[in-house]
Amino acid sequence: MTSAIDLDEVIKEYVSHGEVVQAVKGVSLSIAEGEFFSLLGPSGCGKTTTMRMIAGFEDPTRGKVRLHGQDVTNVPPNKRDVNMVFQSYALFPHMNVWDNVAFGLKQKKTPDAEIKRRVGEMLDIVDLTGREKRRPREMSGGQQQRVALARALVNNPRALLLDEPLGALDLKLRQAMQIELKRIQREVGITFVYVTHDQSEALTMSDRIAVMNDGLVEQLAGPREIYEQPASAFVAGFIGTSNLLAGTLAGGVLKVAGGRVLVPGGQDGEVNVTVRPEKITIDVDEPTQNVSAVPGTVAEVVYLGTYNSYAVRLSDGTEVTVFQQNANDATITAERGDAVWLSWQPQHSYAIGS
Amino acid sequence: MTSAIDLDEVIKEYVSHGEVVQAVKGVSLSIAEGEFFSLLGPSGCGKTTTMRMIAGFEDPTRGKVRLHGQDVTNVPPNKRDVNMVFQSYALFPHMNVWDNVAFGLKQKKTPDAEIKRRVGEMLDIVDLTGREKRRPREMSGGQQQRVALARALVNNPRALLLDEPLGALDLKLRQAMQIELKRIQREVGITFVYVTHDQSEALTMSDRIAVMNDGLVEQLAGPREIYEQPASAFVAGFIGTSNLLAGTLAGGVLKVAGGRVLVPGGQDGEVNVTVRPEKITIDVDEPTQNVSAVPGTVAEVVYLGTYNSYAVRLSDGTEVTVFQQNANDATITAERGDAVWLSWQPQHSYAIGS
Amino acid sequence: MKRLTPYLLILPGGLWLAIFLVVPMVFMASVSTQEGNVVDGFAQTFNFANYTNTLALFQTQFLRSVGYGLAGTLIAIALAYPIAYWIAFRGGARKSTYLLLVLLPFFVSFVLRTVSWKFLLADEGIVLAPLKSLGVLPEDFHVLQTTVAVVGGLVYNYLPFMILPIYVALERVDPRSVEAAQDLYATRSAAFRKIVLPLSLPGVFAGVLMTFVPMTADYVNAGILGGPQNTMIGNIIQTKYLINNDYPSAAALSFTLMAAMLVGIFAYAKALGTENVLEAAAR
Amino acid sequence: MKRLTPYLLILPGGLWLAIFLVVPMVFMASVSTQEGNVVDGFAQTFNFANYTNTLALFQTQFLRSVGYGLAGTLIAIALAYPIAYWIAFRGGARKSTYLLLVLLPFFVSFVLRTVSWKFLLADEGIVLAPLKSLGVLPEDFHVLQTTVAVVGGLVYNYLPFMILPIYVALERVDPRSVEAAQDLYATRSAAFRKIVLPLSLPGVFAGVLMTFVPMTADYVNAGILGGPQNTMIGNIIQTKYLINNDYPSAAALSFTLMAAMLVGIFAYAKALGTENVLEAAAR
Repeated sequence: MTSAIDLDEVIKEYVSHGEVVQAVKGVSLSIAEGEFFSLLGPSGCGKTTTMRMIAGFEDPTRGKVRLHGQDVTNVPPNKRDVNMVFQSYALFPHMNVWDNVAFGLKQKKTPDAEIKRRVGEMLDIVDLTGREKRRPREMSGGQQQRVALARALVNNPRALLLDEPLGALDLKLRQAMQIELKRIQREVGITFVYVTHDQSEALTMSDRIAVMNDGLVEQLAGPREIYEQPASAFVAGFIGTSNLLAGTLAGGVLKVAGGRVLVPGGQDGEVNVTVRPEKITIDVDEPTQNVSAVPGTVAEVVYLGTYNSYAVRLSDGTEVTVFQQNANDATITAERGDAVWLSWQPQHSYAIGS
Repeated sequence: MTSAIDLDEVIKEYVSHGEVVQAVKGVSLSIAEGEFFSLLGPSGCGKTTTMRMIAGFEDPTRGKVRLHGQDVTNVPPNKRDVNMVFQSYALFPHMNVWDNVAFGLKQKKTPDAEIKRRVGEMLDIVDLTGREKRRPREMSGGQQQRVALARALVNNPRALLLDEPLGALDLKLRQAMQIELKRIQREVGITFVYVTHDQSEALTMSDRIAVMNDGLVEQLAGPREIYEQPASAFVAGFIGTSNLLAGTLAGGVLKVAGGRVLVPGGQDGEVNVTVRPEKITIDVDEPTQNVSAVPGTVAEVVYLGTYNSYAVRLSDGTEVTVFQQNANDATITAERGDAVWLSWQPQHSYAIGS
Repeated sequence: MKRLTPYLLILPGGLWLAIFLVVPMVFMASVSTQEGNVVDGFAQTFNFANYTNTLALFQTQFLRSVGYGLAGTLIAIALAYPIAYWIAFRGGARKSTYLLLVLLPFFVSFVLRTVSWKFLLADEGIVLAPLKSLGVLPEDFHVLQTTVAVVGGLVYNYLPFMILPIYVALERVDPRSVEAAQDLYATRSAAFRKIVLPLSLPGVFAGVLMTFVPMTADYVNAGILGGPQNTMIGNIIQTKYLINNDYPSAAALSFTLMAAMLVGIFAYAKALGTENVLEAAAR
Repeated sequence: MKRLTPYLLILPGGLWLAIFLVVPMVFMASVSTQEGNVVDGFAQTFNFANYTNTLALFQTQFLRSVGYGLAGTLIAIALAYPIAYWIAFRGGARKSTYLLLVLLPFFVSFVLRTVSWKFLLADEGIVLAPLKSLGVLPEDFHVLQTTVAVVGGLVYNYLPFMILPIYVALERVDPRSVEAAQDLYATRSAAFRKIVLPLSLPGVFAGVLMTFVPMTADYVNAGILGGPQNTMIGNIIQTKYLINNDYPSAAALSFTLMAAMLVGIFAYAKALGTENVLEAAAR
């Protein structure tokens, strides 16, 4: 089976103030049919440029773009069987909802009866039936978002490209739309390529994630692997909260601030070890088991509803964050100023290059 | 000791299209000296209008505003010893950073030497030393935010009003600025009144929170009480994720979908019972202890890095969300389609009026 | 006091209109039905024949003016649109510099520019004389005193008032909505026809409002660049006012012209929605 | 090809300027140093005395024009600013309607409006005659043929070009920055002086650009509303061109005026930053 989208060593250069700038420095990807694939990274990392090359709005300086095995590198966007949902929706302000959604079908000279049926069905799916005559500016952000989605999906594209489609919505709505998007993707079974800078959005929805930084893919894997086994300090820091402990590893053990960190399989020498805040247990007594254990002082306890966040200062000044689920009334096990021991299982320490 | 800010049955009416609209329907508050106080609610709930009455930009239709015991209801904003940080910063675009920050002191005819000293110190606190000559439009969102903060704080106001000051920043920056704001508040010891629609922001930073809805305060309490003991279905739904189970309570027990929910001290009759997702334990076997226990089927498992979110469908169709901290590799205790039992301690069920 | 506020708010605007619009128009309407001459004075006789007579007499010039105005407006659109489009979509960071370049010539006084063109294009002038002596053009070829010269002059002089509003409207078209159309299978030309053109129409309309009326009422271009065959109604009015002192006829003509224009503007604005047009005109 | 692109991009703009700005100016400069008369023809003799002679002869009118232009511009600012301010900050949802009301009178042709005022304000006209017969005004009181009438006419005719850019600049001032100033202990007047005024200056500047040049070069107002004591340089130029056929003198005068204006504009734009001014002018 051929994959839906292939990028083959794609490079994009711009000339800016007389200097050549590489926005994308050589990206190769294969996105499978029906996959929910995310391009995740900070602004300026090249993720949007990469997506725009898939859509056809940018021509790669070098490299090839293939859709279902067919080279489309020089095919204009209107001849590519993919559709895009734009960041600010880019709805047509002078057309009502119906005409916005019907636009693509009309351009493809679809028979009127079929346009009527498919637009009607699509508006039903995105729950906008009865609002066909509204203009975009008369609608809320969430409704506009759904129009944008319907306008792209109604064409039955072989892949849907989404450029931070939820960025303009507020938190509650964003969460609701995440679930909605995932549901629609499952229903229509279309390949989704999703560009976002929001790591929780990417983790929630994606089958696979490509974490991009500075024009390159730093890691390409499933959400769990990206989170639990970050390939670089950049990925560890960008995805969620991560604690970084630095030191010299000898015999699989790192001596830190009066404690020990076990790093099974780690190469001896200077290392950075990451551990996630939710893996750490906080206790007054020194743990006796064979775990990583470091003493420190609680600098701050923040109540966050679902969990508490502790900032624990080690004797060398490092601050370690610990999350503790608020599972019952008596969860706060330490107060500000308490001397505590932090411990975690050996397999949760990850050594990454410094 | 008098409180810093008192609102006494404050009402604000507007005339809109010939009809009188009440934006604030009678709010009474006392904010203590040095407190970090949040006004939290959805857009249109009256929180910004309330703050604008404290600042003096709106005159209350009825009621009194007191600052440090002194009635300022009819005092114009330039005569009130409070300063405001605006949502979009409202920096003066034609002035550089230094002149923006020095504006208030100059208006108060502070001696030049003192202006120089205080502005310098303030820019140091917000980490903008060396950027005095920049114009606002040449700075990033986070930097503009810090200029806005410095411009207000440099005047040593007796209270600082903040109107969704972090709304325009992206997630990582917002989290960093939350910590920063809290630190600055502790350092300067000034009363902060913080308007936000972001519940996690309010929980993280506030000493007390007033949850507003439709022009009224629904609940006024500390973060923990707001979260753990919501006074209404609105508060429960607005703050975090909440599961709602409806039924008839008899003898402190609610029969739901083949299970039981213990509601200690609940009034018999029709009730809505809330329980937070992080309080629920998920297990294959029926719990034997004296806890609330309901059977269901796992409809979805979402991996979210720090925790997993389960959607469990009960036999009556209700969907219950369960959060489970991702404390070790083997946390996912159930897969999609598994029949499971949900259980939680009796004290985590809250009956609220339907 | 509070009850009076709405009326007080209307007062300045009302006074403004009264002084600057209603008074001159009422006065002109009154003069237009008077009879008499400048020596014996004029008297109000409600002589509506002034209208029918002058209209019958100067029908040709009236229609010619409207025709020139229409032609000038259409040509101005045809010229202004591509210029505005290029600056708005291809101008990049230099947009405002390009706009300055385009508008620069128009800071120079109207009449001076027009007169200098008259000399440049004179039958034996610097442009035509060499071409004629080289035999490229026939000896009797001329540019001045033709319809082409007058309409050309109108277009030249009012072009910036067409470019500016169209530019403003185009500049506000989100380039992403054009991309969205292309993404939805529209060719470049279809994307222009379906998205850019309709969104820029308010700017075109505003430009028409700002050029059609002054073009139709213009007399400078016909006076300088045109000949006896190109006299416009503005020239007639001016002559009647300033040379013949036939105030009633001049007023009748002016009033007819003005009324026709105002009715046209109002109908036009109504048809398009005032808001749209003004929004485009004002920004 | 790619290397040529920048030059190709400059080409249309360059041609535009060449045809519409450089050619007329060069031609005018050339004519301005010729000698001769309309019967025997003109010849280029680099007679720069045309400049010194005409300037010496019409120094009064030259200075008067600049004076009238300055006075008219300043009065226009004084009138336009409060109007624009009111619409921008107090206009609410009706902003564009108010703007329409303000601009409406100006859709009526320039000359027609001016002429109707001439009649209204005539010494024995509809306004002054009753006041004189009632003894409110002395018999020899007159409005026409005075500096007041000419400058008033200039202001009246060019006011919308001052209102529009100031309105646009004011409309873009964030009302919250005014609130922020008040929150920072500024009184209403201080907030206006420190925030609104500086932010609206680009609009005022754009308005000055759009009114000062045409006011100074104007001849219609002085011709209709003024007397022999109010002749402006525009009237002299027009007479020399169209009646005396003294092209070299007219060209010398025009060129001097135009050059002075252009130098003024460039110096002005440079001092302010072109971007600011154009941004204000264009939006």
